[in-house]
Amino acid sequence: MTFPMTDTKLADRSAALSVAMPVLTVAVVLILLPNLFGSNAMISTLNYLGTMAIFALSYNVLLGQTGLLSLGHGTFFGLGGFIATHAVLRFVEADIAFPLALIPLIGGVGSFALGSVGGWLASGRGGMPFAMITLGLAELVAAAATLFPSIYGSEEGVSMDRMDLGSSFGLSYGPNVDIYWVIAVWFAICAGLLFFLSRTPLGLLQNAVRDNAERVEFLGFSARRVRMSAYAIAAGIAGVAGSLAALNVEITTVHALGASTSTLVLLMTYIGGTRHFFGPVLGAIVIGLMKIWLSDISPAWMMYFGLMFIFVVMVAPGGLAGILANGRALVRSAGFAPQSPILAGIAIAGGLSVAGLIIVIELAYRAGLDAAKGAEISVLGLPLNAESGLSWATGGVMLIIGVIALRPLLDRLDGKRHAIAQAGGAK
Amino acid sequence: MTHHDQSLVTAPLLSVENLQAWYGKSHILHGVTLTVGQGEIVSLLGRNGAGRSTLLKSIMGAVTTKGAVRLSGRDLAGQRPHKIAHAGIGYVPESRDIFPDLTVRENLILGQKPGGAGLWSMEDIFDLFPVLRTRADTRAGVLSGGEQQMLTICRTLIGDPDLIMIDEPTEGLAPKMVAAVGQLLERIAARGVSILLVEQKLVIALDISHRLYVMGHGEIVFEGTPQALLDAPEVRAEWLEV
Amino acid sequence: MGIEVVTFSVVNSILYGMLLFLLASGLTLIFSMMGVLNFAHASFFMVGAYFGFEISRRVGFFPALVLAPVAVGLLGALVERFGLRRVHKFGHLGELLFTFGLAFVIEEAVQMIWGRSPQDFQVPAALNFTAFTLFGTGYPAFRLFMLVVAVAVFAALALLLARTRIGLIVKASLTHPEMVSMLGHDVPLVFMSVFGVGSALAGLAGVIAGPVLVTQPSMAAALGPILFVIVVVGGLGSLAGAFVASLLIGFIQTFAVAINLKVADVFGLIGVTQPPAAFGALLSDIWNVSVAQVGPVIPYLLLVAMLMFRPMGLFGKRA
Amino acid sequence: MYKTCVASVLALMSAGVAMAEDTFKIAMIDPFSGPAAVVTERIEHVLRFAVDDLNARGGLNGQQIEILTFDNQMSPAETAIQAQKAIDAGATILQTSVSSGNTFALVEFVQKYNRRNPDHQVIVFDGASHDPAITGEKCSYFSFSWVLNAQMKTAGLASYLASRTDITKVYLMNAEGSSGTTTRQAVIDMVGAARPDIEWVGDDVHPLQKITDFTPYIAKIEASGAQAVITSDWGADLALELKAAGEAGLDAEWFTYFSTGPGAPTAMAQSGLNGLVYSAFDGDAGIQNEELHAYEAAYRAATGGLSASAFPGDTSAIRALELAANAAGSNEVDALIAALEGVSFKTVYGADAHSRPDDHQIISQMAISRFVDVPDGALDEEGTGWGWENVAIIPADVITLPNTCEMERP
Amino acid sequence: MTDALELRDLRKSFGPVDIIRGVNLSVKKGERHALIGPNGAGKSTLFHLISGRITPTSGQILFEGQNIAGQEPAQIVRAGLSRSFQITNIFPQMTVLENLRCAVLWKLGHRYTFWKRTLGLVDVAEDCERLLHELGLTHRRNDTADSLTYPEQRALELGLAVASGAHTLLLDEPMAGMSHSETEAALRLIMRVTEGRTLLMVEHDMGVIFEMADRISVLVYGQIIATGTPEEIRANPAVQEAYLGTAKEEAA
Repeated sequence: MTFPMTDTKLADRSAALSVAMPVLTVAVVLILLPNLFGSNAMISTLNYLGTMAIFALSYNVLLGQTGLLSLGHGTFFGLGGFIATHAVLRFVEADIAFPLALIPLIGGVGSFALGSVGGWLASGRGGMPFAMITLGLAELVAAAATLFPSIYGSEEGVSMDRMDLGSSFGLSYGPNVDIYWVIAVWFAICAGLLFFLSRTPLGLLQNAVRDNAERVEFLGFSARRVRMSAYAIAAGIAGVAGSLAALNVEITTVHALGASTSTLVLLMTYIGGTRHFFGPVLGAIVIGLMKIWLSDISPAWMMYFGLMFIFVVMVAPGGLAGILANGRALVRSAGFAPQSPILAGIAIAGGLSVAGLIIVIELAYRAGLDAAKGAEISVLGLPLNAESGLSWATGGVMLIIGVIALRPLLDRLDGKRHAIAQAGGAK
Repeated sequence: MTHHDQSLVTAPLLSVENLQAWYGKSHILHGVTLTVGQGEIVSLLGRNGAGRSTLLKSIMGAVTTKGAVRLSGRDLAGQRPHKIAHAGIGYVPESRDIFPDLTVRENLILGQKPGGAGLWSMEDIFDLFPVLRTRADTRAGVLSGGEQQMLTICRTLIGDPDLIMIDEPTEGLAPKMVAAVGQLLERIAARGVSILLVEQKLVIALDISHRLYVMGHGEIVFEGTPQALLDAPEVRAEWLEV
Repeated sequence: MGIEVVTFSVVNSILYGMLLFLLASGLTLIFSMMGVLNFAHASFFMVGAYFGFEISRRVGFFPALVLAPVAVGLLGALVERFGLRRVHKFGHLGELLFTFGLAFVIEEAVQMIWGRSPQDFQVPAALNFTAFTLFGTGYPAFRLFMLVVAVAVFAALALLLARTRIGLIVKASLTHPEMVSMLGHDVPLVFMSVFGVGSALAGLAGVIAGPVLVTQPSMAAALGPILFVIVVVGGLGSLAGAFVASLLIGFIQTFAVAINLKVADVFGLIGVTQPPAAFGALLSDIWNVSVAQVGPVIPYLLLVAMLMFRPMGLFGKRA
Repeated sequence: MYKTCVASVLALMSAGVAMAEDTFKIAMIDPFSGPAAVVTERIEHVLRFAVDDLNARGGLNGQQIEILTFDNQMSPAETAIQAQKAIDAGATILQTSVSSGNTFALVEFVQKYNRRNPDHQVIVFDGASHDPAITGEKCSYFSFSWVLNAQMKTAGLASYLASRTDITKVYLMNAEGSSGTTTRQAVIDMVGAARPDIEWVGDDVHPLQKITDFTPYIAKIEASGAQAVITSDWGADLALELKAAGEAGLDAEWFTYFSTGPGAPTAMAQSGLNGLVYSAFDGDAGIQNEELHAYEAAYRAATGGLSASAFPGDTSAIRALELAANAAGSNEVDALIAALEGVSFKTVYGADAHSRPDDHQIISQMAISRFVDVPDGALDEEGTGWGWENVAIIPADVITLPNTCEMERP
Repeated sequence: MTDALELRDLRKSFGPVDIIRGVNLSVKKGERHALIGPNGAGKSTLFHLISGRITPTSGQILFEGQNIAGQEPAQIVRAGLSRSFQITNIFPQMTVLENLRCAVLWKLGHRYTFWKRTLGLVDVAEDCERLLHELGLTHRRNDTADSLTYPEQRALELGLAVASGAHTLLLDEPMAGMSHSETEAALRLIMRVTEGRTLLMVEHDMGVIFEMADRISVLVYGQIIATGTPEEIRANPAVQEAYLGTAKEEAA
């Protein structure tokens, strides 16, 4: 009997390949992006998305990888930002030539250290107690921050000029695109580190704690230490993200470590999908773009966040990444062709109900909150009027027809899939 | 001890047909078929892990199942537990899930169906088991094991079931109490309530049952009268004895 | 601190604590029954205030006091039936996330309908007088009314749970839901009702607090976290614990304000009047911190300490 | 996965919003969501009313003005992000009004931006945030403040209180944060200097916008025997404490800086604090002011009942901008700044005002008014039937303080 | 030679209820020792006490001479005593291979390593392959644990206990819920993978017990009422009474 070691090596090689491909893709995309989108606004959007992507990835070490719901992850984003800002200010004051691009290292290490302390406090148990204790710690830090204006600034925060540290690595750090490169490199480093982590014994144990913390104890490990490590690592990477945000906007305020930051990262990560490594990145991009652009177009953007989040929680716990992955698997599967008419029907019905919902929500905002802007409004290209029954009926009917049509279509899809599975089984 | 005449048992009150059950992904019941007649005491024997408790829970609708469960001809499979309870099946679990923080009386009140007294009033219950009357207003949690067992049976009984399923009522009881439980069951059956009893103590089962089933590995491996089981030592050795 | 301040602080602590309890009672009821830490609870409170406002300006405050909680309760029941119950299969994390998203949506919906400005929700004329005067300060009758309602709710809840058949079913479902359903009680219906009643309690708190605090979209976010502190400190699921913790938080927050003390004063006692310059700005920050400023921090310190050292809370039985 | 990520980015990015190219763009960077959005809403109305009027008269040197709105979510950091977006959308003037913190962030951002992009500079307008540092230590050549700052208003308050010798016991009530602490210090310094006999019977610094029940504070004020409270609180804090005061029947007088803001009039009217709340404000918003009355009537007719006078800075900004553009004959940034320095105009209250060239601070008279139950048909606030009654006009020279700005000029 | 495991007057009560009422038991090194008893006798509680899941009220648990009573489960496992669970307790969303990897990490000294890739650890790979083979799960290596059949899950459950390298194993009803043929296979598997180790196991299938156990202890009502060879136990009237009720002879 020979042990099939070759299997492992083969798996290894294909794993290496499947690692190399994404790495290359990510690198190429990161290099291409600023060249494709040269405008300053695009670059600053990319910068924002980049920091949020790192932040969301860090959060997923807790939520996805270790199964821990933290309600206070924003704390470390904010603390990282403050550490970085103060580091820059101190270096400038002391006239030390520290390369600006390496400042996130300081923010990251600082947050990691603070995260280790917080992790020690919070990691006794998982689940609800963990969520509550992280909420408590976050509120504690946020409430205490106002007591120390010399560290946290007052409501105006602490600001700095990133150019004061001078040039390094051939970058002056004046133009936003210089910061883009810093963020891109740090994104690559953080994503790489976290990806590597997920492939190490510690990463494996974090998964094990997520799946069954008690059993981990009966294998000789301390679940608390595993949680603590996840908490500290997540805190450290969040600190890097916070530092980058500080370099990007050159100002850090107590808002950064408040509840809204913690909520945002939870939304991004969960909507993106916690079970795929790059799911949180997808979430950060989608939510980030919604936050930046949708807020200009619609007053209801927060409402859409909330509804999207509830949709994901109720219907698609795999998040957007899960939906995409399932979709891809479906398209590649043999059963796709016979299902496709029903799927198309579902897409139409779903699209109709979403469009109807959007119309109703936009009309409702225009009738209520934004009544002063006048009743006329254009939604999805349709000229509507918040005072016209016809407009409301349009949205309402679309929504109702869509929802009514969905039910039998979904049933038929189930039936079809069942039939396909049985036919497959018969073969 | 008189054994009732089999012929008295007409169309079955409860009939279970080819019942399969799963816990998560593990298949526990592999197609169980059995019947319980009106006023009949039927015992379900077998070693731990044979699937007897799962069978009771499946009938009660607490486990995902496939197959048919009929009470007086009415199909109950797939119904939620409280519907099945309303239909007339009572269940006394092995774990003796009394509500320890409530008083004895409160425990019994919870067993009553809303509106209308049935076959059993509170007084009937107290008559049946006088200790409960004396301890009516004490916390159920402080009762002895035997008293708790009585209470669980009475709590289900007061809900007026046509069929009562009892899981190992004599478990962990002192020998004196074991006998008392046996008598109680017979008195219940005497009022026309059918009993499906899961029991490990062969003696009790042989003593009070009209018919017996033996389960092993999620299937019925023997069906017959107590005498038939006494006449089948190989069944006892294979499926029951130590 | 003068005797007036102490007297007033005690009265205010109790009042504030009672308002918190009105809110926390529903939350703790829901948690103890369903294990759901309802992040949308404060949102139901807010919806209660808005419903109360709308109803009271049409048919008066006292009908609103009844109708608004009922409406909020129905809303809660619907949320349980069509939302929470469906995410139950994803475990408590899924339920928590659901309520989290719900809180988000409710806040937006409230803004969508009523706008962002505070609503002009007034104390009803019948209760708009001074109940009594103490040390020259009038005590508004409405606050007294709040106290009465809170105590009445506590008593009614305690009575309902302890003395009625429904209370027995609820209490038994808490520990043995399977057994209760096997005795013929529709436990999912019980859960739905409990969620509805819990939401209705929040709605009631909203109607009562609406005129006193300001009825505005941020009123949920302002009270949310402190509710969790109460529920955790009191002992998850313990009504009595929530009662005591509400009072405790009421006292902490009120007395922190009442105590005129700064860190500098403490140092002043030992003869240090200026912060040693060597320690820089941070120390001068600490120097200027007053007890009133620390007040909001204390509940969270309590929360963290409680979770670490006594996870079952003051009165809880289970960790 | 990556492909899909990238694809979604590309798709969304290409869907960028097209902007009209030929307008003069003013970007409002303010909280359009969250609790402070209610203030922004009011300001937006005021600004749009002023701009519509100007556009109707031909615009700025013939160019129509377009208002762009950007939600900074009440966060200074987000302000910087939105400022970049505003600039890329072609905005020439970035205006922020709500919260000094955001204004600081915007000024700093524009300072850096203009330094790094000398070919494409922009101007900051501060429409309502009143921290003296905006035109003091943090002043900028590129930024103009169109409201009186806290120090000026405090000077005015001090001058009024000098005549109120009946008040000797005063309680200080301020929130944490720079706005509260600087105002508190200014009050202690200036009012203290004007009225050395005043005893500070209380001095609370409370958490900002976190307190839901101010009754304990009111009890303290009552117990302290204060005859007056001076507070720089705003928004919910102010509304809640006035409500609590009304409920407790506290008969102390309130001297406030922000009681014209949204919610406060409603709270005051509800609490029945008739004539007890004073406002130290940029102008005479009182019922006696005829000039304002005409303006308000037109405004309220157009926007549905709310008052414009609560936010005079935004109207001042547009008026000054119009005059400056006319004077410069150009809408270019350099020319506009040069013309804005020292520009003279009239505020909505009909008072003369000018922008001081040294620090770009508006200089105008101010008023102390109190909130009373006004006769039917008079100017009321928030539909309460209550409105402002002027008790004192403080001339501009009384509140003009020495310049502390060391402005870097290009 | 000391016993592998010795319990001295071990007691556990939950509130007023005594569950374990003074258990004395010794398991010799290398012995296969079965623990039987009716439901509710406290067998699982006893296992929980030994493995550190709950702490005893009083008494001693000597593992190779050291008192381990009150220690954390992880400490006990590191000392060389590991267990399996009656209700399958594996990592449901991880693959079989990952399950086993977790289990061998501590033994091989990799512990909380975060600087090496798991796939690069040759010793882990070899050990897991060996275990997969022994457990008969090689073809299922990349399937998630929750997709396994019940007997496969039980095999993995056993595998996790064995993989930790402990030389004393507590197996709690390893065959619970299996069909007859499955039980046979499981028994052979257990015999194979526990070769040379000390074994204390709870089991209900008497066929299994008599086939494999060197000695049997009977736990009734929180106390050990008998210990002996299978034959001794079979002949013990007290045991028969505990199991089948009073006076079996009379009924027969």
